[in-house]
This record gives sequence, structure tokens and C-alpha cells, in this order.
Amino acid sequence: MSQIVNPLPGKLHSGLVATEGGGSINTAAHPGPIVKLDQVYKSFGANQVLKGVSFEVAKGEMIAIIGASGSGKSTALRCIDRLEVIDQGSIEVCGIRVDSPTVDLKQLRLEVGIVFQSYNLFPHLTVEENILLALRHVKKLPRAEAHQVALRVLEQVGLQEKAAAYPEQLSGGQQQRVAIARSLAMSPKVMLFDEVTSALDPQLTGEVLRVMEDLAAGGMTMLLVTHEMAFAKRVADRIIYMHQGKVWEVGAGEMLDAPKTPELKAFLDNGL
Amino acid sequence: MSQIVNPLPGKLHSGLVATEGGGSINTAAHPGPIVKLDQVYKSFGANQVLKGVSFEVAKGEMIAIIGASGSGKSTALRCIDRLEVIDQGSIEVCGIRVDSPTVDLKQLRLEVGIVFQSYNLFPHLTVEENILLALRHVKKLPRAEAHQVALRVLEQVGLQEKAAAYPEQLSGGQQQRVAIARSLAMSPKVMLFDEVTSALDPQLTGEVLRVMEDLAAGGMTMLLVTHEMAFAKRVADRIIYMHQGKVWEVGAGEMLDAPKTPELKAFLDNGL
Amino acid sequence: MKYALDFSTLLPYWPVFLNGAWLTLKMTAVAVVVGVAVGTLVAFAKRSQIQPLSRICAAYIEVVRNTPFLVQIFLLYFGLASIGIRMPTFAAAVLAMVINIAAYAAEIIRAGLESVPKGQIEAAECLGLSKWRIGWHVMLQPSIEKVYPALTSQFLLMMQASAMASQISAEELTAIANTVQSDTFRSLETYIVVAALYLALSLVIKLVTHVLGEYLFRRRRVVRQTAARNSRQAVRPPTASIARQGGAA
Amino acid sequence: DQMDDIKKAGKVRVAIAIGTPLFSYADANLQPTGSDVDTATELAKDLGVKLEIVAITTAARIPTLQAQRADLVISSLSITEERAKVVDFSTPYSAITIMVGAPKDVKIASYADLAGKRIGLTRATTNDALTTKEAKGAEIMRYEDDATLITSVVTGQVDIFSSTPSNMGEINKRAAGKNFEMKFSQLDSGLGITMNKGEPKLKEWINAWVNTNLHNGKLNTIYKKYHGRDLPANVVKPV
Amino acid sequence: MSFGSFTGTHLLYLFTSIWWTLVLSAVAFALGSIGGFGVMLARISPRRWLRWAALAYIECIQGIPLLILLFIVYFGLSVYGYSLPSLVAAGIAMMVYVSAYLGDIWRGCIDAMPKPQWEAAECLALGRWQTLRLVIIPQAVRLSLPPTVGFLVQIIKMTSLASVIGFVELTRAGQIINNSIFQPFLIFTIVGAFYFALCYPLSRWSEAMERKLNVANR
Ligand SMILES: Nc1ncnc2c1ncn2[C@@H]1O[C@H](COP(=O)(O)OP(=O)(O)OP(=O)(O)O)[C@@H](O)[C@H]1O
Ligand SMILES: Nc1ncnc2c1ncn2[C@@H]1O[C@H](COP(=O)(O)OP(=O)(O)OP(=O)(O)O)[C@@H](O)[C@H]1O
Ligand SMILES: [Mg+2]
Ligand SMILES: [Mg+2]
Repeated sequence: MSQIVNPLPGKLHSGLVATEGGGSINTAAHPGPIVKLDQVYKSFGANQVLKGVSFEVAKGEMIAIIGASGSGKSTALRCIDRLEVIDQGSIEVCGIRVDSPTVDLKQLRLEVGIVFQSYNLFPHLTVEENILLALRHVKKLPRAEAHQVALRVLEQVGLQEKAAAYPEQLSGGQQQRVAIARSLAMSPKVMLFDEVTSALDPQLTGEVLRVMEDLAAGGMTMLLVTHEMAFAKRVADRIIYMHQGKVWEVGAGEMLDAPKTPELKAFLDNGL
Repeated sequence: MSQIVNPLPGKLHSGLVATEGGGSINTAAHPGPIVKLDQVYKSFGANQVLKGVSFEVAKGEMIAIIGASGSGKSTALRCIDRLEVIDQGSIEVCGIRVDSPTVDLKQLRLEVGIVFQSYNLFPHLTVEENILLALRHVKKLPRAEAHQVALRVLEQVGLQEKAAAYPEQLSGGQQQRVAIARSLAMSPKVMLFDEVTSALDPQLTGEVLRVMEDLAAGGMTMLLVTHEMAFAKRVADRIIYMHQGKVWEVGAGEMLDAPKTPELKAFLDNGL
Repeated sequence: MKYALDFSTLLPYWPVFLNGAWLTLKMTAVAVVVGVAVGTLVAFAKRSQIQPLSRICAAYIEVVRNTPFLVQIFLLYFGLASIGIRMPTFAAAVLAMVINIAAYAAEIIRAGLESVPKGQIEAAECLGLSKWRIGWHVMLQPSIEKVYPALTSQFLLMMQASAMASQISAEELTAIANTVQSDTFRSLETYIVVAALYLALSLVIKLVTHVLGEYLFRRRRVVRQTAARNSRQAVRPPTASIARQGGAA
Repeated sequence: DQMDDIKKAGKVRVAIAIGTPLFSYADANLQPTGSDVDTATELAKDLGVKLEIVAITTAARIPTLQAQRADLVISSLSITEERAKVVDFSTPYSAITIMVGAPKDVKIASYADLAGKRIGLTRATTNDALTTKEAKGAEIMRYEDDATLITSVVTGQVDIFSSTPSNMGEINKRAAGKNFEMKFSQLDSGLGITMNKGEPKLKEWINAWVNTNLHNGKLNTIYKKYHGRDLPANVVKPV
Repeated sequence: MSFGSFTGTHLLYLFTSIWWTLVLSAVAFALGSIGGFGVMLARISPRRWLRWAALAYIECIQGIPLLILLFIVYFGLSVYGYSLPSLVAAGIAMMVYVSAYLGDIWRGCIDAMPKPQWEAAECLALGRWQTLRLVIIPQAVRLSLPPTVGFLVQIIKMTSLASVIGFVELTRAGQIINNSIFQPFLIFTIVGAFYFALCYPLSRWSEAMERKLNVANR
């Protein structure tokens, strides 16, 4: 299995780039950022949703994407995991050229974990079976080992005792934590989160944010779309503000206190 | 058609009891309150929802019931119109023993009008037909007379011009006013309202509250469950605070300014 | 004329009746198992991106569902034979039943597949599961669970439809009835006995499918038990959805 | 009394299974025809009433009578002891030969040779009763009427059958090249006009009619017209 | 191989037999609707024994093939001295069968009506029957239309079974022609095509209505 490792001319970015250490068996070590978008364009029919989006995520970094509804945040995330195929530009994840037509999807998806607003748990499987499914059939782990992994990630999200429950028996917050655990179980190099708390009550939101904060503290590379400004400001290394399909402003948490562009100011005034 | 008129030993209550005047054709004139609950108990399965509720409503009085979600407000109202059958205690409405197994349901429901949060208009009938239905088939009024009544009540709620519209063509507030008109058309002696504005925008809420205020001013006996504290305080003669299936505090509007029990205080602090 | 029902004449025939019932059950079982398998493939094929394939499947489903089973049997039994394809009665009858039930099952299962939220399929893709795994674990299993009641009532209709196989000499229950009544000249009694046997068979099938459902779809059982255990609070009765109507006539 | 009923109604209801070639079948214009149909027509004429044909299946011949759906059955119904227990037969008005047929190259000479072979026949006929009893170990395929049996043989669903020479003629006409031939005769049996029990007046009239028409040759003419040969001698008994 | 041939007479005969298929379908549907309405009323009756009786009826009839019901009615009625034409026998058997299914379908539609509609009518002092007639049924009819039309397709197909008791409808006509010219493949293809022409438009109509309902309810 050979990846097209295409070292693009390096671009400076404000994040901390750590060189990749151990790495998984399948992926060649590569020095660049974990995720790199370069001039990405994407349209749905006549509706141009992404208009030249570029940004990078370094190893261990946690980046929050904010922006008004319809600004293209979800689409950007979906493009990174190749749920959408981009029209132009390039996306690289852990050295895998996502925009290549011959991209090894399985490999890509082993590197990337993604969690959506709607938890998308498999309703006919128990919490543990949800987690085991991909471990057994994609990673081909033996039963005992897979079980160990499942227990570990469930503990990580604080839901060991719910292993035998079915999704419908859980609260929204619990379901979302299971969804995170399910992604984590695959040991991805980077986790994408798309408004994972938008459908939850404030109280349940807390549980989920806490899990994400723990993850960030544990060194996971994370890219999350969120409306929780306070959380983004406190936890994220950098914040990307998207507006009308473009990266409009990028900066550390403090940028929310002093928006440079009127658009971000308007957005913050409305949202908070 | 004989009612079981059972003059229970009189209980003092703070409201004003007016002796019944003219009265409808079917009901014997009775001196007591229009609605009288005495030690009413009601359970759903193992869940005891009403635990000895007693109160009275005198003629022309307007009483507001407030209380936390699940405190049994709706259940109390439903028991009065015998949509639920009580386990223990007694309920009397216009001299009709509601708890009697042989109660004349038709007579009871001619005396009581009830309006719910979900308007429950009949979607296949126009506004006017909704109102005519019971006039024609229960009161057996001739077409012309029924039409007169319908026009009058529609005017009362300010919706004459919507007579030919179908419910789905109306806003929520308008639908709720039609529901009130439909009940009014039957000339009930007492009207029950269960959170009739909870599903409405603030603006639409206004229209509906105004109609109810007019009604109260017109001398209608009314019992309403509401979350609109300001309205309750301004318009109601008395307020009943229910807590965990019991009448916890009763008093005039001012009781909201000086709650006697910590429960009411907590409820008011949360709700307002 | 007063007619007195007399079932005693039929007593010596009970092994024959049981044989017929057994054959009916056997034909139904084989048809159901093969038919559901074929129907599943057809359901996926109808959803496929390959236009000709999905068109053919759609045509197959519509033709079968809009013509009588009896005509299908005749067409298959005599029609195929007259163009040179011959098969034993049992095979012909079961084949006709498979062709019939597969179309109905395909339509039912497709409805189930369509009700799987797109997000779940995407979530599975993002976990790196292969297309086949997604089809089996994420799409088919919950679909079958959802449409199981509709499928089982289709099984019952199929069992009844197997009565028509008597017309092509399959010695199932109805054919047995025709023979017995001509032996005993007790037609009414014979058909009453056979009606009772069919009723018993359908109860057996209901029981078996119920037990199988409880076994296969653990979720329903677990959730129900936990709900009963956890909250003794009365639950409002669920609103019944409209009975899905199928048929094999 | 059925005789009176028939007269009163002005019509006689005769049950005939349409689907038995030469005896009763649909012609090119889909009108019922055959020797049994002609017999019924003559009978009704002599009775002085209209004929109403009740079209039925072979297996329904006796139940139809029991169910009072018809006054008579004239439908190649062999006179047997079992049947005679539940219905009344007239004296034989015609005859049928029951035989086993198969293609020329198949070797069959007796019931014993049928063991392990598939043999087709029509349900609820004398063929059915006889073959089921005698041909132990044969796989019997029962069809609902002669026409379905013939269709099955012609289309090749079965090769060996128990039927009548006339049906074999039909088969040979339609399945060219197979050369079906009679392997052995199972039974020669007389056919009776069938009616419910307890109708002496009707039975007497029918018997007289059969007798008359056997001797004036009318029934023989009808038989010869469709079957191409004379009625067997044992049917046309001397006076 | 080919013997005799399929002529215009045959085609005409098939065409006219469609009429009898339609007549029998109409009779079965009309009688079945009346019976089904009764079964539906019994299923939602406040009287427990009536509900149970209706349930038992539905369960029994749905467990017995129509073919057997046809035989029972055909032979059964007449051994007790009622000698009825096969159209009537088939009509009665199908009424019994159809009413069990329609009753079940319609009860589902009534059950699907929101409970508050019942309560609202009740609170206006409408009686149970008035509520049903004026409020519930008019709304349920809309809901019941797609499955009812869908079932009509089943009924048309079911009429083919009446051929076994000698009622000459489309399938029986096909058999009769086949018995005379022995071209089963051709004949039953034509017969099947005729059924398809009758049923397919109804199926599509039913599906279209169902889709519209689903969209409206979303
Ligand atoms: N599959 C699709 N087909 C067509 N249009 C789409 C599709 N997905 C998204 N869009 C359109 O793309 C635009 C951007 O959508 P996107 O979901 O990326 O916005 P977002 O920033 O995530 O907004 P939100 O905060 O509401 O989730 C919207 O106008 C949307 O209508
Ligand atoms: N039909 C019913 N079956 C079972 N439980 C019921 C039923 N109706 C109400 N309950 C239960 O009774 C309790 C009181 O309900 P009720 O509707 O009277 O409360 P409420 O005071 O009106 O609350 P809210 O402000 O939310 O309307 C709740 O716990 C509810 O779950
Ligand atoms: Mg989004
Ligand atoms: Mg309430």
C-alpha cells in the first residue's frame, strides 16, 4: 500500500508543527502538518460553498472553526474525510492526498475520526457492539483485544457501565459520548467534530465538552466546528472564522475579544 | 334526567360565592359553587398524580392554577371534565356529581367548556363548521340559528372574517381563538383552559390572553392553568399553586409577591 | 333438505391430511428462506446506480405484484415446459412461490433500507467499513428488524397462496382435500378440516416467526425488559401505525 | 320430487366437466361440445325442457350433485360401487376404456412396470382410484381436469399417463413425434347418467330414455360422431 | 410447436371475461367494505367481548386461504339447500375474506387518528357515534385511501381463484381457451398482461397517494 506523499512547498503557519514520531504501521512518517487544505473549492450545483479555503492543522493542535450558518464549515470538514469530493485545490491528511481520485479511502478513514451533530449510532447494536463493529471488521482485531479497546474508550468518555445498553436507552449527551468513543477506538491521528453539542441541553453539553477537553489535553489533534464560543476560546489553540466559504480570520482565542474584521464582530455580537 | 345533587358539608373558602341565577334548562338551580373538588386522588399506574386536591370555584370567579411541570395541573382539569376518572374523593360541577359512575356525560359537557394547549380543531372542517358541529348535532339548533351563534362567538374572539378558512390556514393564535370560540358557542357555565398560550409566540399569546381577559370581564366562570404569571396576577381573582399533586398555596394575586412557602418561592424564582 | 355434518368418515384420512400439511409447510419454508434471500438482493439491486439493473428489478417487482399468483403458476409450469424447461412439481411450485415472495420481500426490504438515515451510512464509511459490511451490518440488519412484521405477514399470505399449487399437481393440503372429498363424498367436512389445518399452520408460523424475532432482534427484548424494570411509571400507549398491506393473491 | 321440479322450472340443469376431450370440451368457438354434451341436449329435448349446462371441474362432479347445483351429471362418470353408495346411476349410456399410455420407446406392460415412474392422471376419476390402488410405488401426478393432464403430457411434464384412448388421440395430435401408444388396458367401464338418490320417478324416466335411445341407435350415432367407432357391445345389450 | 391457433374469437372471449373479473371484484369490494366497516366498528367497540370477537374473526379468516373459503361456501351453502350461482358463492366467500382484511386496515387508520381529536369532540358533548361519524371517520378516510386502493389490487388478483369453482372470469377463460388450443405460454402471458393492465394503474395511484400523505404529514 503506497501513499502518494507529495511534499508541497511548505507554507508558514502559526501553529506548532511537531515531527511525527512512532506512527501507525501503514502510514509513512511525514514531516508536514496532519491536515492541510490548499485553495479548496467546492460547489453544490450553482451554489459555491467553499471558495478557496486554506489552512493547516499541526500535530497535537486543537483548532475550532466558527462561522455563521451556511458559511461552509460542515462542508470543509466533510471534504477532509472525503465525504464530499472537492472541485479544485488539494487536501492532505497524514500524507494522504485526499483529492486524488485513487485515494485509499480505508487508509484515510483509519487516520481520521469524525463525529457529527446527529450521533448516528447504529440503533440495533449495543453501545459496545457499536464500538466493536469497526474494530473487528476493519482493524480485524481478535475478539478479546477489541473488547479491551472498547472498554478503554468507554472509560475515557465515562460510560463503562453502559456497554450493554442500546442507544435509545441513553440520553443525547451519552449517545454523543458513545459516538466519540466509537471514533476514538480506531485510534485516529486526527478527530473532526461537527457541532457535536448543538442538539443537546446545556447540562448534557457540559458532559460532552468535558470529554473533548480531556482529549485535547491528552494531545489528540482535533478540528472542531462549534458554536460554543466560550469553550472554543478556552480550549482551542487557534480559531478559524469562516465567512461565505472563505477563511476570514485566524488567530488565538483572544481574537474573539478583538475582532479585526467587521464580519467577525457582527457574528460575535449576534451569537453571544 | 335526574342529577345526583349531593350537598356536601359546606367548606369555607376565600372566594366569593354568588347564588346561581337563571340557569340552563336541564340543570336544577343549585346554591353551591360552580366547581367543587373535595379530596381528589388520582394515580396513573404507580404514579400518584393528585394527592387529595380540594378547591372550589364560585360563579363568575376566575381562578388561575400555577405549578411546576408534572405537578398535576392538567390532570386536575381533565378530571373536572371527566376525561380522567378519579380514584377517590368527589368532584361536583353545576350540581352534577362528576365522580358518579352514572354521571350524565352529555349534560356535564354542556356545562363545561375546555380548551387545550394543542388547539385540537377538526382539520377537515372550516372554522365555522368546527363551531357549527356541536351546535347542530348536540344542541340540535336549526341551521340559521346555529349560524347566528357561530358569528357571534367568532366576533367575540375577533375572527369573523375567518369563518370560511380551514384551520391549517390560520396562525397558532388564531387557531387557539377559534378553539375558544368553539367552546363558547355551547354557552358553558364554566370554562377550563389548559396552558392555552404555551405553544404560541409572545405576540400571538397577546391576542389569546386579551380574549380571555374579555371573557373574565364578561362574568364567565373560568379556571385556567397558565405559566403567564403577570397575566394571572392581573386578571385572576385567586391563584392556586399546585405542588406535587397538592394544593400548596391559595391566595389573591399578591401572593406571588410574598410567597409563604419555600416551594412557591423556588418556583417563582425559576420561572420568572 | 337437512344436511348433517359427519366428520367420522374423514378419520381414516388423518395421516394423508398431515402429509399434505407437512408438504405445505415445507414448501412455504423453502420459499420463504430462498425468497427473502433473493428479495434482499433485488432490493439492493433496485437501489443500485446501474440504471438497467435497477429498471429490470423494478419491472420484475411490478409485474409480479400486479398479476395473480395462479396465472404465474400456470405460466411457469406449462409455459416453461413448452419451451423446453422441465422440472418436478415440487420444484416448479416452490420456484413460483420464490419468484412471487421475492418481489414482495424486495419491496418491503427496500422500504426498510430507505429508512436507514444517511448519516448512519456515512458514519460507517467514516469508520472505514467496506461497502459490503455497511450493506450487511448498518443497512440490512436494522432494516430487517424494522420490516420484520410486514415480512412475516407476507409469509402467512405465501403459505395460503401455496394452496394454488394444487392446480399443478403438487400434493399439498388443498390437493389432498380435493382427493379426499372425491373419495369420501364429504366435501364440506373435508374443506372445514382443511381450513382448520391451515389455521393451525398459520398459528405455527406466527409462533415460529415470533420466537425467531425475539431471538434475532435482541434489542426489542432488552429495551422492553429494561423499561419494565426501571420505570413502573405507566407509559402512554403507542399509536398504531397503519397496517402495511401486502398480498400474494 | 326432482322430476316435477324440472318440469316446473322448464329446464334441466346438467353438470358437465368441460375439459374432457371428445366427451365434453370447448370447440374453436369456445362452445361446449362432445358426446356428453350432445347426449345432454337430446335428453333435454326429449324431456321437453330447456338445457342448462353447469360447467364444473372433474373433481366436482359428485359434490355438485350433492349440493343440488345440478339435476343430473352427464360427464363421463364411470359406474363404480363407491359412487353408487352416494348417488344413483342410470344403466350405462356410453362406455370408456381406461388405459395406460406412454411413448413407443418406453417399456411398460403391467402395473408392476410403473413402480418408480411418474404417471399423470386426472384427480377424482376412476383412473385415479384404480391406479392409486394397483400401481404401487409409482409417483402419481394428479391434475384437476383432462385438459390440464393433456397440457402436461404435451408440454412434457409427464410421459406416462392413465387416461382414455380418445385423450391419447388428442395428445398424439398435439405432441408430434412422441408416438404415444396404449401399453395396457386398465378397465372397460360403463358410464352412467348420475342423479341424487331417492328420485325413483326421475331414475325410471332416465333408464327408459337410455334404453330407447340405445336401441334406436341415437346414442351410438352420437358416440361414433366424436369417437369414430361404435359403442362396445356390452353397452348395447340385446333387448 | 403449435396446434390450432389463437384467433380473434379467443381474444374477444378473454376481453369479455375481463368484464366478469371486474364484476366479481366490484361485488367483493362492495360486500367486503360493508363487512369490513362492521368489523372495524366491532374492533374499536367499547364492549370488550365484541372487540375480542372481531379480533378472533380477523385472526381466523386471515389464517385460511381464500381457495378453501371458496370451497366451503360453494359446497357448504348448497348442502344446506341454498343453491346459488357461482357468482354469488364467490361473492360471499370474498366478502368474508375481504371484510377481515379491510376491517383490520381501517381499524389501523382509526387508531392512527390523534387521541386529542376524540377528546375535543367528547368535550363538545358529541356522543361516541357522532364523534366517529363527524370527526374521526372523515379524517381517517384520507389516511385509509392508499391502503384501501392497494387492497383493491389484491381483490382483483384474488378473483382469479373463483376459476376453481367454475366461475368464468379472466383466468378461467384462459384455461378454457388453453384446453382447446394448448398454447399455455401465449395464453397465460396474455391473461397476465390483462391483469397487469387492470392492477398496475391502481397500484401506482395508491403509491402516489401514499407519498402525498407522507409529505403532508412530515
Ligand atoms: N449535499 C448538499 N447538496 C447541496 N447543497 C449543500 C449540501 N450540503 C451543504 N449544502 C449547502 O452548502 C452551504 C453550506 O453548508 P454547510 O453545511 O457547510 O454550512 P455550515 O457552515 O456547516 O452551516 P451550519 O452552521 O448551519 O451547519 C449551504 O448553503 C447548504 O445549503
Ligand atoms: N394519561 C396518562 N398516563 C400516565 N401518566 C400520565 C398521564 N397523564 C399524565 N400523566 C403523568 O401525570 C403527571 C402529572 O401530569 P400533568 O400533565 O397533570 O402535569 P402538569 O402539571 O400539567 O405539567 P405540565 O406543566 O408539564 O403540563 C406526570 O408525571 C405525567 O407523566
Ligand atoms: Mg454544519
Ligand atoms: Mg399540563
